[in-house]
Amino acid sequence: MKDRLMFQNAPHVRQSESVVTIMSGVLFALLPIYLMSLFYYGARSLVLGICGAFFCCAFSAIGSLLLHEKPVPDLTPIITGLIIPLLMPADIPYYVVISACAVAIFVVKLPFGGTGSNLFNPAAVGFASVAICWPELVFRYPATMQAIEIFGESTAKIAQSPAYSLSFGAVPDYNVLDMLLGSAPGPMGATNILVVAACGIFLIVKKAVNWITPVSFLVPYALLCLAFPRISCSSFDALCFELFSGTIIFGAFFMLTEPVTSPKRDFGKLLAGISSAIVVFLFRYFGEFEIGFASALIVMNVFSPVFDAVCENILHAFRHKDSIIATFKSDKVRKKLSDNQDIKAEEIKEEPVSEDEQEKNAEVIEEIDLSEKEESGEEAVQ
Amino acid sequence: MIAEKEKNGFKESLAYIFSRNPVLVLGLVIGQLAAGDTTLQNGVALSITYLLITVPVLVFASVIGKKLPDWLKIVSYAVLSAAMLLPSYFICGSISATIFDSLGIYPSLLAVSTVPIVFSSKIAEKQSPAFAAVNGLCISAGFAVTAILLGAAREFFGNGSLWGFKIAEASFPAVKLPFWGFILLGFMAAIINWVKDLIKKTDKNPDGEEERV
Amino acid sequence: MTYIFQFFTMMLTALFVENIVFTRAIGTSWMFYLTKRPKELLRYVLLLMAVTTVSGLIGYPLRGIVYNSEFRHVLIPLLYIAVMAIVYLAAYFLIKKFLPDQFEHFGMTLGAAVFNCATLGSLLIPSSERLDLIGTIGYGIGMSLGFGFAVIMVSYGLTRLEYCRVPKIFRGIPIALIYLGLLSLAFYGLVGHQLPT
Amino acid sequence: MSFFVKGIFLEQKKEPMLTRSTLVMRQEFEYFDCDFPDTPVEELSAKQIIELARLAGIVDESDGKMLWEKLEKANSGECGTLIVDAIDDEPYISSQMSICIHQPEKLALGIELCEKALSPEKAYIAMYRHILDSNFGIPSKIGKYRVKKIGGRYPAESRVYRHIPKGKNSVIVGACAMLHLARAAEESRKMTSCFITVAGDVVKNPRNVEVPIGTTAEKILELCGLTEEPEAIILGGSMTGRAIFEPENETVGPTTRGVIALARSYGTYSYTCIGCGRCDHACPKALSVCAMRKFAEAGKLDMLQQYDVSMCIGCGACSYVCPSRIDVSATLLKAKKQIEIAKKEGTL
Repeated sequence: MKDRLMFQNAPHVRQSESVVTIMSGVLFALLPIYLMSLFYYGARSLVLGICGAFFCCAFSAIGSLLLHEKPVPDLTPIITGLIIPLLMPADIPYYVVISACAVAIFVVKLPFGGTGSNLFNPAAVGFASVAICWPELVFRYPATMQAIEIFGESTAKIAQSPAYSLSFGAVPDYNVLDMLLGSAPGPMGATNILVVAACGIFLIVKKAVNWITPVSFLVPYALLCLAFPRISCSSFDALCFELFSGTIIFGAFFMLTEPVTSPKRDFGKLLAGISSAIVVFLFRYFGEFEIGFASALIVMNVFSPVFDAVCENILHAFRHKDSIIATFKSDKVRKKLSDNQDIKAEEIKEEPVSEDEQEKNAEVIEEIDLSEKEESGEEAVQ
Repeated sequence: MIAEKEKNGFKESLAYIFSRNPVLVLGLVIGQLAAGDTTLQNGVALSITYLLITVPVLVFASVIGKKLPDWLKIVSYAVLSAAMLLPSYFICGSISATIFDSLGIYPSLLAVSTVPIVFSSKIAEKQSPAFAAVNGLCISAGFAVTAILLGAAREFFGNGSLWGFKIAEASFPAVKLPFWGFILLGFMAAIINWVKDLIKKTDKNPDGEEERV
Repeated sequence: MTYIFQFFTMMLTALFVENIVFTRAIGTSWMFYLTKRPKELLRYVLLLMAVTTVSGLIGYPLRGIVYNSEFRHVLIPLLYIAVMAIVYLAAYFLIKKFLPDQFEHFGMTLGAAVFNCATLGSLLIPSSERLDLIGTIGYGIGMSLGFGFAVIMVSYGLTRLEYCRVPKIFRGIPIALIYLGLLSLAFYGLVGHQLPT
Repeated sequence: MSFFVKGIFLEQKKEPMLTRSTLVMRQEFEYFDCDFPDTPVEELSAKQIIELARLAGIVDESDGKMLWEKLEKANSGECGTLIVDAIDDEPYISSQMSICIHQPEKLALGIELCEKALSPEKAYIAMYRHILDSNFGIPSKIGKYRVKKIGGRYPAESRVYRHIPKGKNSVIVGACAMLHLARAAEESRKMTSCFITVAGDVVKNPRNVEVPIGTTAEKILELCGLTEEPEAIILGGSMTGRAIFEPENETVGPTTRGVIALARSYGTYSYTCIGCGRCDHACPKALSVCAMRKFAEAGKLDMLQQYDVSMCIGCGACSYVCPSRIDVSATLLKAKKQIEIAKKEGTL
């Protein structure tokens, strides 16, 4: 019996949910999107996905070999590699996908320390870098319902995407139902709004993704689009076109919610969602091309520690509520007294007392919990 | 005694070429390289300009710098380095007539970079003129190595050519944008760190364990 | 009214679209210097703004003389450096006379703060783009605000990098450069895709 | 908005232990002599009760202090509330609750004695009632004392302190100590045994046992039987106890609450923190756990102090929820100790 005993630290029961289950949930949610693009564009979309996933894994393995680190079994490169092709048209050449994967792994992930340390969303940076390099390939979308050759030069018919027409203020010639079902041309995975939204809701139900992030992004974005429409048609249609074109819905569920680069607390997530809605809107409204979402995401990733710091400061004030109130009160007392008495004598008398009070309060806080809101709520439950 | 000190000093100033590279290790003239150094020709032109600015300013600082009043020092260095743009304009013009047009404002920004302004007043004033000249040469050599390597790499990947001659088809035109300049410089700096690590390992403790964090 | 509108358009353009650090790649060494000293940032941005405004005002009538010269690539920077020298000397003696305790504090770094790439760059760009007077000043103010903005963004990232498991060979300058590159990539998304030819 | 959400939902796994009665290990009882053997229990004075607790050597199992010292301290001033702690909020552990369910009369007698000693304004029993485990009935009254059900999420013990009216001398005593006090008054028995939960997924016959103090963990496990060899044996609660290697040498004391044998240790995990922020939401003290773990790894003690690491109560909620199975709680407790040392040395 003795030989088998192992050392382990304090909580001896652990949650059954682990990184692997969360990540496989995301993988599982990406599958239906690939099936839809298989239906619209033929087998090439699947091959693109496999290519992206394979090369991301291979690049991260090579990277960990170069840095003399122990390779870790990790699902995040697969997710990155699967998300990148979904942002691109179905007839994209393979080398574009591979170089996006290379940028995502070699520039964004490895130098910063691999999974868990990357400061930027790898898929967003990979996509943005190739979109800047080959815009004529990345933003030329084929028409739907045609099988595209798996290898070689694509001869697919090209169609104008709704996001492109919106960018110069024209009304897209598709109706809302087309856009919901995904028969409008656009990025391979981001056009099937219904499927994408269903997969996102699946992720939320599975708790792989916090519901606050997509909601706090989509609602303010929709409000902004209603307030400042780019095209002249009925406001409902304009809203639908704005929301369903480009990668807004897909990004809200799959890219904005990446755990590493987003704020930690729910309140921080709310702030980040609202501000990224504003930044995405500005980038799409004034920016010259359709990579607005990806580049706005990169800019917002910089500020996620700021939102964390805001939350921490609020909570810090709450934790030290009693001592803060005590110092405030003692200040008031001092002021009242100093009005009446000689100021200099007052200062000498009062300061040690107030310090004592602070110390006492600090001791009290150790024992007594802080938030009264919570307490009243719980007593109601009981 | 003094000679020995100078000898050590020479060794130190040689380090500016590699292990104390002004761009990759000290992080000095990054912006001009990242934005301006998009082809091999541009790299060469920038290196020549940098050489022509750095050496005279450092020598000038070590010869006359101490005798000038405080308020005149930096002004004189800045004006001198801006004046040195003129000879470099003629020399670089012989490479290609339009090179200064393609470089835009970046060669003139070299005139107010850290080495001619800060380095001269803080370090070069305390050195002998010959030593200051060697220092300047080594710094500009370190700059030139970086600029030429970066320019060649960006021209090759961006246009598939070298010194204007087409040699390959492959093209990745975004490499010429400033952000790829930053990223490539970052990777070059990482390579320098890696080589330094290797040298340290083989030199001092061949089987000593590296600390891991 | 149109002048005010033009001024603000130019300022916002310089602040975001043509950010001095992210899209023009100017003043990086000063930026890294300032990320370690956040207290000096506000003073430096104000100084940058003052120097660009005053030098822009002085330099604007003079630059017409050298615009069409064959050696304009040399003469324009020389002109602006001369103007900056005048501004520097004026500031030097004014501070020394009227604010002696401030002079002890940063009188020595004043020279390095006036003569650097950020100041010269924010003077040269409007002149090479041939902006008018209002545009020049708006551009200069936007540039200096954009510089402060860039310093704040980069310093957030650098403090965050302290807690990342950055591989040993990437620590220090390399990771800072890669970080800067990725940020400037994001700003290119706003500018569009003007590839250099 | 879970800005203030604290704690975690835990599967309690108390079922077989609570429905079965307490198993008493064979032992010889020790008795003490006292000056007031003939006085009926109802007529004991406050001082006599405290003396009883001293003679019987009763240790409060909830904090490890001597019961008579606590009573004397509380008796010196005006006593506000008497709270009997029967909160078993950790999974498996149910020794206090099983006393409440299976030996209510004795417990009520003990509380009565204690109330007489302190004469508080009110007295109640606090029990943890998990939302998911509603099968077993928690009595609403034990004797004449109200049972206050503490609901909600895992670290419930610290939440009891909230019900104390501020500014009055209140005392919290353990349920097992009350039982021992009743025994001391009725039978003049010394406290020689302790109540322990034996549980875990490899224990054949999981139940609450009463064993003499000083019994080894091996013997206790033999008493209940093992179905297969365990990989981890834990002395104490499943959230805060410690893993032991030598079950034949480790003995149980008056504050030990359980012996748990698990088939699999959770093992080491090669994943790093992915920054999901679940630990931040789990923390009952609303600390920024995720950031503090990074500071602790970088050795930034000043930042840790600024983020109030000293408020960590070591409940282990953060480690429980971590999907990467990082020992967050252990890291933070270590950092807390480091800060205490640094403060003593004056380096911080």
